[in-house]
Amino acid sequence: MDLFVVFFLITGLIFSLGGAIGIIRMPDFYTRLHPAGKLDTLGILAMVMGLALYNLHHFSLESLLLSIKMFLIVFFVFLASPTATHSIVDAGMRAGLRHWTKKKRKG
Amino acid sequence: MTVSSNGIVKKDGNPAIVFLKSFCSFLITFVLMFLSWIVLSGKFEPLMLWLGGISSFFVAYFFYDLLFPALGAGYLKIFIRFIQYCPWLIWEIIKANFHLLYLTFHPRMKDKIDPHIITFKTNLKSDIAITTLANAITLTPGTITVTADSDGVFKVHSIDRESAAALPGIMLKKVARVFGEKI
Amino acid sequence: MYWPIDLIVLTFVIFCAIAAIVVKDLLATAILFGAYSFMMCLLWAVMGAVDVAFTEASVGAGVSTVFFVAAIFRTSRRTKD
Amino acid sequence: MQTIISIKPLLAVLVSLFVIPVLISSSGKPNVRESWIFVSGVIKFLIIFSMLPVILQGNQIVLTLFKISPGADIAFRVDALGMLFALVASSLYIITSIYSIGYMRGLNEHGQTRFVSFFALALTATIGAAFSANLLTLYLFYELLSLSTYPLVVHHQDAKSRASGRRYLTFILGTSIGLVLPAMIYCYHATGTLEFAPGGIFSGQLSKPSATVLLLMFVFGFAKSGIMPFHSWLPAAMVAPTPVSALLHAVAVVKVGVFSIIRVVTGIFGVDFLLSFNLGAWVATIASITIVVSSCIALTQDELKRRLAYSTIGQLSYIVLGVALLTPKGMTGGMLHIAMHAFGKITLFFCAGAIFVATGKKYISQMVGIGKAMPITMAAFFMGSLSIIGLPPTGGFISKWYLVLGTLEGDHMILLFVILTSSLLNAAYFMPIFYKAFFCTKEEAMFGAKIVEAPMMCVVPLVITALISFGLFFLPQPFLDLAGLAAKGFLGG
Amino acid sequence: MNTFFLSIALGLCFLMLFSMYRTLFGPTVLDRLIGVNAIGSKTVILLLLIGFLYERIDLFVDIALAYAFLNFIAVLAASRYFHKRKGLYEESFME
Amino acid sequence: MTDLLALIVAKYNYWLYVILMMIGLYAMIAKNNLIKKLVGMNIFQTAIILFYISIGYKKNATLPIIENVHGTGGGHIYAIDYINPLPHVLMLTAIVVSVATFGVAMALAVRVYQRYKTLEEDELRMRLSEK
Amino acid sequence: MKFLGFIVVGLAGAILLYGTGDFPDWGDPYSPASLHISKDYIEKALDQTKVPNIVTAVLADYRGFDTMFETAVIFTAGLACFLLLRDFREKKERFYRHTPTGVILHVKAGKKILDGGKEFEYMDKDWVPSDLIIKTVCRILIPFIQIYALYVVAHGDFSPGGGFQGGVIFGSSLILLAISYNLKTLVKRISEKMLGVYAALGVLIYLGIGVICMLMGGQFLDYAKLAPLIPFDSNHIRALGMLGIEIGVGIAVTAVMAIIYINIVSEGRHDEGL
Amino acid sequence: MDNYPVLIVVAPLLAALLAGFAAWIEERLSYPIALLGLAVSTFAAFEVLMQVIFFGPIRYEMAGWPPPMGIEYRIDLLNAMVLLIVSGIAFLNLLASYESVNQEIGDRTGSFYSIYCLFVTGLLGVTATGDLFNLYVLIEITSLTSYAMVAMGDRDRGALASLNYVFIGVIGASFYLLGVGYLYIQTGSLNMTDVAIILQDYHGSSTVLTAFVLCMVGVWIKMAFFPLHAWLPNAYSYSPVVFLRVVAPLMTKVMIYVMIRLMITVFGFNYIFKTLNFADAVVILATVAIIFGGVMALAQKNLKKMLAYIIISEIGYMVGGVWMGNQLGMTGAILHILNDALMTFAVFLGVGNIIYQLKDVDFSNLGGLFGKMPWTMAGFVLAAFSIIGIPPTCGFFSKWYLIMGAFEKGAYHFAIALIISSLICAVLFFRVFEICFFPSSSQDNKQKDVHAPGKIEEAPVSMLIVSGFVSLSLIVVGLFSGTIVNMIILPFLT
Repeated sequence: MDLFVVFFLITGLIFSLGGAIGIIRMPDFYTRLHPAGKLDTLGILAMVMGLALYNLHHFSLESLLLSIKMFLIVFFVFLASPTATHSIVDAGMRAGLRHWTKKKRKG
Repeated sequence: MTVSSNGIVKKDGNPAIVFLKSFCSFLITFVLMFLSWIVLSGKFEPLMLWLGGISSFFVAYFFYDLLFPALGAGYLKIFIRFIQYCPWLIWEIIKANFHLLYLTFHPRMKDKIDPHIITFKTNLKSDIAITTLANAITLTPGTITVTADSDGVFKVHSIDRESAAALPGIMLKKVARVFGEKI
Repeated sequence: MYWPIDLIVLTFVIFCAIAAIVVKDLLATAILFGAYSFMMCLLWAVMGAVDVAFTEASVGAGVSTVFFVAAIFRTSRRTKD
Repeated sequence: MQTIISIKPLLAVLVSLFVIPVLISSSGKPNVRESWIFVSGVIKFLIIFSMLPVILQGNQIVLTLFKISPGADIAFRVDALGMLFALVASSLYIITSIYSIGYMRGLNEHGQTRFVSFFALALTATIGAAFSANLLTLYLFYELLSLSTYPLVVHHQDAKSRASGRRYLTFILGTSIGLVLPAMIYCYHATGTLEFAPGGIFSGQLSKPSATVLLLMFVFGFAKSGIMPFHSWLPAAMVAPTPVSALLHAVAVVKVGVFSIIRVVTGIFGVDFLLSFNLGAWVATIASITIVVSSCIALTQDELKRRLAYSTIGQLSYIVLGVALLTPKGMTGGMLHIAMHAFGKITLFFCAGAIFVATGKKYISQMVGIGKAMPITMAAFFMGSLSIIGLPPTGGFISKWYLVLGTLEGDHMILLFVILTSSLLNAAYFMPIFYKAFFCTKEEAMFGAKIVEAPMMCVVPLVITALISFGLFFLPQPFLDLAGLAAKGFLGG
Repeated sequence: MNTFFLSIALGLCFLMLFSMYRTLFGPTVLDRLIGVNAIGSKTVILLLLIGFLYERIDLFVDIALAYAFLNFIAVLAASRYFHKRKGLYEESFME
Repeated sequence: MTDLLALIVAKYNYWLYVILMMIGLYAMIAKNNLIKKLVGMNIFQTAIILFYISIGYKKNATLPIIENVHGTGGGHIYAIDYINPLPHVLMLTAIVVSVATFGVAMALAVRVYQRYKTLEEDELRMRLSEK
Repeated sequence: MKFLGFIVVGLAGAILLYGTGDFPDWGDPYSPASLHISKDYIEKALDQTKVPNIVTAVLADYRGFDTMFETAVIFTAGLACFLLLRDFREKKERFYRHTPTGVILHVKAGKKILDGGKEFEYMDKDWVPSDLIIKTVCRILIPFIQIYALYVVAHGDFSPGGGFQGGVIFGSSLILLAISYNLKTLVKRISEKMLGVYAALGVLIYLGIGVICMLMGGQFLDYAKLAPLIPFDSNHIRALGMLGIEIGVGIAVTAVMAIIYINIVSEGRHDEGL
Repeated sequence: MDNYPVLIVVAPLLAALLAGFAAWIEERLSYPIALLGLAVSTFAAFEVLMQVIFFGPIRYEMAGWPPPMGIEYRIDLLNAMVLLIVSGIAFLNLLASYESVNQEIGDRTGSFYSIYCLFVTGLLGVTATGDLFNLYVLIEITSLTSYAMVAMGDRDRGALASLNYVFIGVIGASFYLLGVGYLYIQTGSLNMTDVAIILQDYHGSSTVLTAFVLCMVGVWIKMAFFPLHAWLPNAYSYSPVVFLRVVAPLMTKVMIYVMIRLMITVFGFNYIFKTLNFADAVVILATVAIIFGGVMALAQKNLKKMLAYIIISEIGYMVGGVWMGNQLGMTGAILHILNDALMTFAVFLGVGNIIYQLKDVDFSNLGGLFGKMPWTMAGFVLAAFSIIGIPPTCGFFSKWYLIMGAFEKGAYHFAIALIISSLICAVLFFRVFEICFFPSSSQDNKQKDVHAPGKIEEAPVSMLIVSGFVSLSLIVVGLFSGTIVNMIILPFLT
């Protein structure tokens, strides 16, 4: 059981690391949003899953409800995160931010 | 029954039916709220349950039209189909993420990526379907929905060509099936 | 026991604070201020003040930032320093 | 000596205070208003007069109103000196009120209600000061007097009177707040009381330097007495209507200043204390300088009221000088001079006012031949100036006589010389007026047949005062008794 | 297990540094917004981890949940600004 | 060396709170923009909160929320096991106050902007002297 | 100014650092702050109040008087924002959009659009159509956020949170409604008048409980005296009292947050915001 | 009834809330509700004062918890006096300002009354409480309401002045809070008496010293003591009259009270005057404050601003008196709290009546006012005399004690400053009188054109009655100041 927990947590950490690196490395605002919006979301999913599993160690109704509550976070994040991403990207578009393109870089 | 853009339900048609529909909508909201309460609270003392009931009633009474603005018959069906759709979505997400992870850690990342914006039109009608599709697009490979309007026109920013190529494709079909809409 | 986390977060807090008052765009200030509140919330949680953390999360991160953005929306983003 | 508790002092003080609302409410009806003034003046005089026998028997009347802190209450005490002063002030108030009717109506002045109200207030303050039992109460009424006379000074509301008003306040308030208040608080702090006690309240708490400083602070602080160099408010205040100049700046206000100095010198410091440090000489010196200098300045003044004002400054210093001699005769003379000078000087001011009402002239150089046009007025003027110079048969002679005796008693030859010199100077600045008034040819006379005496209401009072000052030579009794009694009390006799 | 959680938490803190970089220096306001969003999602996990460290996860879940809500609202509000007000000023030196 | 580390660990929270407070105070005094000052104000207030919470912290203690209410009959509650709750209470109030002040100050800033169309202090001063 | 700032800041910092010299160590369990009254709180709170969350117990009971004024502060802030910003004057010109066709109408001051115009939507010059995705997602989320907020209010006794936090979250949910739709929607749903009344009502509940305690013969806010009024559970009477005031706080805070937001974002006109 | 102490504070709060309700339902009800609330509060304060005078200090334990754990109200003579001053003045002011509010605030009077009551609640709470942190919360209530009120007065400049006030006010309150924190870390308690007992063992501690300095600086900022006064003139001169009339007399006085309370009850005189030795420096600062306030007042062309600077000067009086460290100085300072509150109130009542008719109080506008508003001006004159310190108005007597205290300590510079300040006040006020009472005839014509003749009339009767009442009370209080000192102040100090 612990193995699963460790696995999930590490996976989540890796995804989050990807997100963090991506935020730093990507060339422009729109591309940065990709790792930020997705990798982090999945990172949360994985890590919360790990923690929820760990929480179920001492199984009882309370801990089950608690785990469900944690999944509520995940549910919420899955609804909210893309929306937030979308909102930010929309803001960028409306603000008139031009996106980075390959062609431009070459030219 | 239509919903205006500011979220107020406009009641037209037979008042009795309208009331019934609102009441059903209220009832479902109430139940949903009460379930949420129990999950959140985790206490089964009478006082807490009473409070939960009152709170749920309160929220449901004032805001039922937000959660279920237009009560169709198929909510339950949609719900079941949505549950079925979820694992697939998660799988897609994981795939997308590995793809993105690959891109991120690639030493010559800037050669790999090629951001551009594509536009396509779907025939989705209901708000919820469009939203689901938009969010799914945002969560999956290298694409982010920029705008999606009520006519079903999507503008998508994609990080590389192959992600863009996959759209709208299978995802649209899945979503359309969930919400029982024509493609 | 948790002092490493505490120290790191505290450092972040100070970074955020400095950045918030140095940056030359009020919206950016608002956002940094939000980040500052997040960090603070974390800090309270680390120090065991859950109620305070909760309040800081709800106030600092949520309402304050929104007020801030609202005020900037009605005034201007411009600042000279 | 008995101490009697009575409400009479309070009544005497309050009569003219309570009449103010009545005056304001009857502002549309001048006759009603003026009769009220007259009635209140008479009542006041009667109340005060009714206390006279008690005082003459050597008793005191006391009344404590509010306890502020131990030794410094709001309290009244009527003794001989206070009685003397109150008697003079209240009796002259009646006369002045008649005079002011004539004067104000004659000139058709504005704001008469305001004028009479503040006049009444000023008198309240004067009587209050006369009856004060301690320095705190005295200070209270002193300030009240300053404030209530300010509107009278700026009565004309033109730039000149406003400037004078400003100067008046600067000197009076400035000195009283800046010098008297700290000195008073220091006294209280050092001794724990402010009561006027016959032998003073200091008993070895003060060294000579600090006592000197304190005394000088008091003497200069009560700037109403016109002690130089804080005298220049008095000539400036002459812009006020003449009744004000007459009663207040010849009798009430300036005398309150002098009266306060007497009180402080005798009641706070005490004669013995001053003698032991030989502090009287300081005061006497200042007074002498003031006497001589002011008389010299008076010689140069062309405006009649200003000349009278400088004369007042000199005469006031006689009183201070007399008290500063610290001898029985000198003190008696000084205090007697309060009364004598009051009657004399008020006559002079009345005359000046009458001249102004009748002719509109203010300057002596314009008064050539006026004696023929206004013989009664100028006769009274002559009588008054005799009293001021100190020649018999006027009351002024008696007080000056006592002063001279006082200097001899104290062996102050220089001071004797000062008194005599200044009497000469007095004569020197009064006589040219008569010369101009009476001895002139028809061509030189500036007044035609049109000019006649001032209105009845103006002339009668000045005749009365002139007669009184004449009569006081023969009948100085009540005042002389009171002054003697007071001097005896102060010297611990 | 606590040590493991602690190290995971420290790791997350370390990752936060990257997001923090974007937040502090990110050329445009929207970049900062991305950074904050990322910080927010990491903080949710951190809160849960701290909850485990204190062994009182039931309390920290509430905070984490609230945190997620409010982070969302804040980001939404900030980005909503750009829906109504145009212009990013001359800050765009990112090219 | 270990002493130094111990000292740093023992006090760094307080030191850092002072730094934070100085940042806030500096912004309040020296910044030109009114909203920046407001941010400084908030930082200042949070610094105080940090100070109080630091007072309340206890090593090796748990949260001031007693677990498992029904089970406490067995064991006594020892103060040393729980973090000091009083500073938390105080700071809850302080946070509320600070957010209230913040709201009012924002409203004021909006009013100022309505009137003068600027939030820079020097420009405001210029406008005022023009009048 | 900058120089002065540095001096003042340096001075203040120096004083504060000087003061830290005599501090007990950070986290020292034997510091005076931990030994004096907080000890009593920790050890007695559960027995005396039956509330496991000591912070809530202290906040709402031992120092409940503070908290009442804290609520009053919040009320004041709302009132202040209303007083400062609310602008009842009508705008000079208005724009309306005909929803089905998207035609924009321009209406001069004083003139009103046809009253039956449900299809007309009020708009401002910086009006933008609200985003479909955000709208839909928020629509779904808001009820959940609200039930969560109410949960937080009700569970102040057992877990972190309480009236204030719950109220803020509820208020945020209202703000979210305004952000995702538009301000008019919020104002239509909960009128300004209702918000004002709620804000006062919340504090009034708190105060009322205190006054009732006083009328029942106890001290102000002495919840134990409420026992005769509540037929059951007299054992937990203090906890119930706290619950009551938490609800009051929650109501007040919710309303005030909405008031502040609405007034700031629309400059007091209540028409158009973020 | 035992609940009077808490009723003092709760009644205005209740009134505020009900007035807030009424604002939305029936706006006309707000005024009577607010009035009733303050009346109840005043009555309770009076009862409490009587109880305290006759039966000694009252302790009221909130929620029935014993003091170190719960919050207590500890009302002794000083408290009780200040409580009565605050509630009484607030009540009278409200009584006088019905018309004025309608004129100035216009369409949201209900909310205004509500916020007014909240302000008073804050002040009363600050005065009544015996708990350090409770004090902070209540200070914040007063501050918040002040911010709002200041901004309401002058549509143009009010907001800016208020915002600056916010910054300063927050710094002040935060410093105070920090000070409390430093005390708390050293003592572990927040109850004033409890803290005082524990503090006796820590007199040498640097933490306590810092706490003291912080508390003092915080309170000084709030009361606008000299180097920290910059916010006051603008804030006061732009606020609406109704509020000005209550904030100017009460806010600073209550803060002085807080300072005295901290010094006497919490830190103790021994600590301040024996262990520490910067009392002299503070007295010098107070001296500078007095002179500075007077000189700045001389430079003003607007009546409100002039009075604001005079207030700064008066603060110098009280701070100096308290820091004199002897009984006389303290007596003077406490007496001056009462007197200054009354006379500032009276003077601002006059200003309020003028503003009600004139809208503006620049000196150039005031010509010939006496003829037009005689009763108002009579009250104004009395108040001005009191500020100058002319007997028998009350201002004289507190100055009396203050100067005596200065003599006792040997702080002659302070005494001289007091005298000079009196003189400056005399100059200031007589300048005003000269304009108001004796407009020179040449300028008169011009000014008559400015406000068409006959347009200015006397203020409404409700305002006049209150104004007259307060002005007369100046004399009454002055005459009975001996009684007040003997019954309230001296028993408190000994």
